[in-house]
Amino acid sequence: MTAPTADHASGATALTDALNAFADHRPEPQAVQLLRPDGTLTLPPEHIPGYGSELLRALYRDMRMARELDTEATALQRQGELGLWPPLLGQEAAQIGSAHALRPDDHVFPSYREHGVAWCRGVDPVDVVRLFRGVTNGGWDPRGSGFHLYTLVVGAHVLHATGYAMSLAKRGSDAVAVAYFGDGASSEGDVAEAFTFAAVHDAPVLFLCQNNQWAISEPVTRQTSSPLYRRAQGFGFPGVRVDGNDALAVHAVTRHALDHIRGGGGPFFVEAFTYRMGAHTTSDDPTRYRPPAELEQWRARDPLARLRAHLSATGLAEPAFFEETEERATELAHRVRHAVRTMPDPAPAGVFDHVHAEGHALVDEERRRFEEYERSFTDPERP
Amino acid sequence: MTAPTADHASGATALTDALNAFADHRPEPQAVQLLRPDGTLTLPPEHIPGYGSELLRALYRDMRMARELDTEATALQRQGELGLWPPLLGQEAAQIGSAHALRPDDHVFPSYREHGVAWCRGVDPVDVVRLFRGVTNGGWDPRGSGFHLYTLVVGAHVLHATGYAMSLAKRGSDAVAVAYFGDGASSEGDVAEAFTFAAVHDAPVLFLCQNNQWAISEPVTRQTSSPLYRRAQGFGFPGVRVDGNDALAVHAVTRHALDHIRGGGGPFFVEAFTYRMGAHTTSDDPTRYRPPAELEQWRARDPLARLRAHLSATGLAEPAFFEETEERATELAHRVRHAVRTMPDPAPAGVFDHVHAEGHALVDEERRRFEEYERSFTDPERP
Amino acid sequence: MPAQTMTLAKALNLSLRTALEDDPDVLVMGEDVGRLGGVFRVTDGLQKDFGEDRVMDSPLAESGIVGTAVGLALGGHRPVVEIQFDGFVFPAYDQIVTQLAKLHARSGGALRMPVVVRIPYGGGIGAVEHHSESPEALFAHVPGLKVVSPATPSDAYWMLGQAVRSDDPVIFFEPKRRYWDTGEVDPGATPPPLHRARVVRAGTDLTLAGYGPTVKLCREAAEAAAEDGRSVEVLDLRSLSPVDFDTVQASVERTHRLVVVHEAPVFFGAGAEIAARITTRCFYALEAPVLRVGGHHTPYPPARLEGHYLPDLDRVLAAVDDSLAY
Amino acid sequence: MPAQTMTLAKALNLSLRTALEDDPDVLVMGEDVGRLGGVFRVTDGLQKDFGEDRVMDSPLAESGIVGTAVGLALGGHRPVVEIQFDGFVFPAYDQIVTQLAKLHARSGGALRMPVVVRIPYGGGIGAVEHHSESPEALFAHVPGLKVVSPATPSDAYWMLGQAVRSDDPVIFFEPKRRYWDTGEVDPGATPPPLHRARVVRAGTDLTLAGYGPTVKLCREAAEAAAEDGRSVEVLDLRSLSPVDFDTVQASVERTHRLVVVHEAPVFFGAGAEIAARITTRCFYALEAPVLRVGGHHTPYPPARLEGHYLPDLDRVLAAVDDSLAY
Ligand SMILES: Cc1ncc(C[n+]2csc(CCOP(=O)(O)OP(=O)(O)O)c2C)c(N)n1
Ligand SMILES: Cc1ncc(C[n+]2csc(CCOP(=O)(O)OP(=O)(O)O)c2C)c(N)n1
Ligand SMILES: [Mg+2]
Ligand SMILES: [Mg+2]
Repeated sequence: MTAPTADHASGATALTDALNAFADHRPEPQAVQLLRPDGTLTLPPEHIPGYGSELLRALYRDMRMARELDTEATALQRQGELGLWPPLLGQEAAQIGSAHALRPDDHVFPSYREHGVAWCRGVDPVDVVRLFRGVTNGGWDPRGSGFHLYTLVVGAHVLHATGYAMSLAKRGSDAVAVAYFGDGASSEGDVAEAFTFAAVHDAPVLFLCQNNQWAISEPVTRQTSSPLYRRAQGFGFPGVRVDGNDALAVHAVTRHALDHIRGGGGPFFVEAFTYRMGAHTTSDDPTRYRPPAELEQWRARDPLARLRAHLSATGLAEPAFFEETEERATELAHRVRHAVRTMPDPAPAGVFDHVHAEGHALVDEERRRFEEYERSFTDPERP
Repeated sequence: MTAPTADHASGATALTDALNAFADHRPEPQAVQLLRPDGTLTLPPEHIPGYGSELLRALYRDMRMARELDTEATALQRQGELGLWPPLLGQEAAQIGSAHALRPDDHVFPSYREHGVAWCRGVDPVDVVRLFRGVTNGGWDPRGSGFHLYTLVVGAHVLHATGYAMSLAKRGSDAVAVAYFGDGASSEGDVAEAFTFAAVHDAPVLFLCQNNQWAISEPVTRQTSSPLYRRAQGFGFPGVRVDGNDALAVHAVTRHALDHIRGGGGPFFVEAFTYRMGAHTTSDDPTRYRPPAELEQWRARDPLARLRAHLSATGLAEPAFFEETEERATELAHRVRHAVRTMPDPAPAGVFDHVHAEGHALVDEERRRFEEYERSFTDPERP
Repeated sequence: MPAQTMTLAKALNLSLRTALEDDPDVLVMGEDVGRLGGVFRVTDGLQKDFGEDRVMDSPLAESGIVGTAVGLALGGHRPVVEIQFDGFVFPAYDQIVTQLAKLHARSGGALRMPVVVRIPYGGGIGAVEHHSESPEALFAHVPGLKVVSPATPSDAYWMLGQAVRSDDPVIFFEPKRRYWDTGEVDPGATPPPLHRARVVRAGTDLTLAGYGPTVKLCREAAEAAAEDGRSVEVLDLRSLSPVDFDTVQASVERTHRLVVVHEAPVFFGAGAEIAARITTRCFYALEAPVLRVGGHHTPYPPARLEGHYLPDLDRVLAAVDDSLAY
Repeated sequence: MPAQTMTLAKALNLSLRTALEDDPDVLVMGEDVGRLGGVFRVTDGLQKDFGEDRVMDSPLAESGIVGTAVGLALGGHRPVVEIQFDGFVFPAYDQIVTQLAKLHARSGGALRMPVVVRIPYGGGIGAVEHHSESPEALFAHVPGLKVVSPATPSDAYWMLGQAVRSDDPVIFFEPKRRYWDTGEVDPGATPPPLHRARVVRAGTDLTLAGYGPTVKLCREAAEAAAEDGRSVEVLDLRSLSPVDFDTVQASVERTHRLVVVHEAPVFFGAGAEIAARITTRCFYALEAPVLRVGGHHTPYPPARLEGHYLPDLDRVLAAVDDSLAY
């Protein structure tokens, strides 16, 4: 905070000068990019932290696995095996690139489309799919993976990440809480409140906004008149825009942000500028609202194609690597398909499970009645 | 919105360059000030829009009336005539300066401390006091004065102002909606959502934040790590800080903002940097949390003293002007005191008045029963 | 316009279209209501025909949607707001409860709040979390609001029109599992008052009262009970604030038994108020306690379990049996 | 610590102090809870003794307060959150209803939400709008929450301690008009379970049930009725989710009559659920319908009218008369 201005020794010469001092004339920087769509680098490799075959192959492999999971789950939904699926198609670099920069003890708070991040955090894709089959509202234990449950109320979890970060700080940990959310979510009051709490508590939280240009049918211009990364600056912490289809850049920028946060610098905002290439969910029909040309334009910026081109051109990966990756992807798809097809429905009384940790007389009574009632259908004594 | 960045022809030479392009290194401008605390001008008078005896006397007179009302209402509360009073002491310039820049057809959405603005909008101070006596939850008809009711839920009305502005724009009016709110309110999600709606709709709304440094016992550092005017810039519209104890500067900056908005420029944010010299409300004891030195520092920046010094030094007002103003103030105090002392309580069945515009069977039934019940106490037939 | 058979969703669409045509101050706003026509297509085609100025895609912020609607209403507009799903009304709850519901009273009657908040609600469509809730009791308890829910395309058409024309805020609960049900809508008919309950089917042994999504279930239960020789009267409450207790009372005075069916949790649900009040009104007429069939006191379960959560024919008939056993 | 006489506010303060001492994971957070000690001084002195890291002044954002409390709980902390006044809980309603209440179930029991939301509630203190509301029914209807309200300093002390130690979210309604009432608190005693109702005064003719601010009123009404030769039993429900129906039922089986008293609007209020369920449990025992005394179905009126809104001795006694007249 600036201290109250006292006397203005040398004032402006005109009121407009004084007002102009507040005008925000900063030029719009370009989104940070390391890999061009054609697969060439924007910087010499030695200037790119972590650059090397290990990282690049891992990024490619995990993007490929995420895309395969996405394709398979979309198909399973079409076949009626899942109630719904929100595809991540097009956002692989934003998710895999950022997730690879995290430490195992960092804690991720996803929205509902972060299947790629889930994969990197070691969450079994079958568990993710289980949620969208309608078998559970959760699906995994966040304590194991450091990957919180999906939150379907847009923006709500961004506060949870902030609170979690406050908790980490109180324990003296240098782990970071990471909130993934969308361009649409940025309009929710909860997200703004999270920025405020994070800023005034200097909480170790990374706000990772995947600006995929759409919130269902609404373009990002319905959510903001300012580039989203600037929102953070209005709350007093740094914001950066990265090419969200460039896994290498997302990785590097996320790493930079995490270093900043771990070093006690407080919250950081990364806007991954990307594109939702598919429908909002399998229930959605984007042809009703989206110009086909836009999709084409973004198809040319496909995150996988770009990294693949780079790996091939530089020889950092041989054809065998790609073949093996395809095989692994196919195995994953088979495993998920099989698991879904054989997934049992939960027990009827599951409705009553885990409403409270310590019981609740009414819930207990309702469960008893329900079990009695259920028995009455099988009970031969029933009149 | 910036278009998606395509190829980076001339990239940065290092990642840090690319990241640094996002750093916000702007210097902190000084709050706009026209009148120094000693009453001298920071600019030649001919550079100050509206400068002249008429405006300056009017500003002084209304600040004096507001302070008198405030003093009287505080006294009435101490005497048990009012349930509560939120004093405006210290914020006269922020309120009167801005209110004088408005047109009659502009529409103000106040919080609960804008007694000075109410005064300028022609709301009878007796009506304001009536609210705090507990006679009504409203007190005046906003349609007459263009001054909406007080809103006690912090921040909620900022959305109303934005919606009202959208309504004005739809009707092709060039009037402006003005939301007054505090530094504390800036943390509420509703205020952030109002910024978003205003920005994407280019709504003709002026956000006038009186940063009086405190939200009850919490200093503004508990609400933000960034100067508040910058918040607006993060949502894509201009924000300016003005010395909120300088009525002339507040007036000029507000006028500038209104011109901008009327010209179709969309929303504008003015942070009036001021100080709550009194308690939060008459229920509050600021000595529990506030360093006395801070109060002293701000006392030297008293908004009335400053303008009075200027008026006297420049001869823009004679002693007679000040005498007459004092008389008017005393008259106002008497009138308010008399009105409060003779103010009737509302009729008991007033509880049921105006719950709905078009009736509600249950409310109607409850009213009938209530009236029957009340009658039973006076009814000689009662057993 | 002649009478037509259409879906409930289409009836709502037609009603909005009529309202937009009849009154230039009427606005439609919400997430995805514009080009997409809403996730349930209730606003389909309206933006195309009435423009972006009257049919507005809102930012993703429910408090903002209702809060700006309040401001628009203060400016003389009549906003019809869509909340995308029941579970997403809560961010707007503050604006609804502390502002929308109270501004008329706060202003001593000077200000009016002709705002309709449309909420697709209820379960049974196999949806993910937060997309199947029935929060109506949370609004009916709040003075200053009116709360209604249509069960048929005809009511959907008429009641929405009446809500839009009302100068009071109306929370309009749309039974989403019935969006695709069809029925006749006759725009030339004379509709009953907005808050009047309707006897759907006459009967003598017991009264079954539902609203919104459960009216159809109650009708089916009455038909099944008829096969067992039981004459069940079915009421569609239509309005939850106010409740048309006169109609319910008249029915119970005839049948002496009442079962209320809703999807919301029973505990503190609408059935409680109806039971309490009807028991007082019909204390000597009732031959059994008012029974309630509804959701359990558990969070709405995942889709594969919702069949065990939602009232169904068996559970309603069991309650009918229980009541008749007194 | 020996038994002491203290105000209800002081008992809460002592309870928080004990909780902060006993468990380093306990946190206190909210607007003005730090140096000021809260607008009602319930947290007085706590920040001084436990530091800013454990007793935190939050930004002015209720959703943020509860939302970060959820995150803190996920991190293993046990936040006790203060909402400054009843009427300001609504911005946090979404976080409470869709997150706090559901995370344990959503996670299949893996995650726990040991969060207490303290809400000073109710009227009678001559306050301005939004400072006198009784929104307890809006929380009791929500599965996943527990809702309690103490009526005495002793209960305030014990119940808050139990709530803080509970691994479930507890909405803790503090009867603000009773903050200054005094009573004995014995930290060495053994408290009853958190959700158990209490027979405050035994009686044979009628049961009067209240909670929070109305328990004292019920006691006074019973005393007044006794002068007229009527033996009224008084229950303090203490918990609204769950309600201890067994204790209420046992009482009504003895007295055959029940009147429920609360400040919240009667319509869809706690009295409705109690009436509905007790009527079912005691159908043949009840000699009168369960009657309810509470707020009108109007927004809470300005202070000068609250005497006509709030249940008072006359209205309670009138309901007792009405019940006995059956
Ligand atoms: C509070 C809330 N309001 C509305 C919705 C319905 N909804 C689900 S996703 C969505 C759009 C989200 O857009 P964005 O934040 O950009 O994320 P994306 O879907 O693009 O990943 C909407 C409106 C919701 N889930 N929660
Ligand atoms: C939603 C809400 N939360 C809490 C309060 C209690 N409260 C009333 S005023 C206030 C502080 C407001 O501070 P600020 O916005 O800076 O305005 P100021 O009082 O300084 O004029 C608080 C916390 C409230 N009225 N509304
Ligand atoms: Mg998006
Ligand atoms: Mg302030």
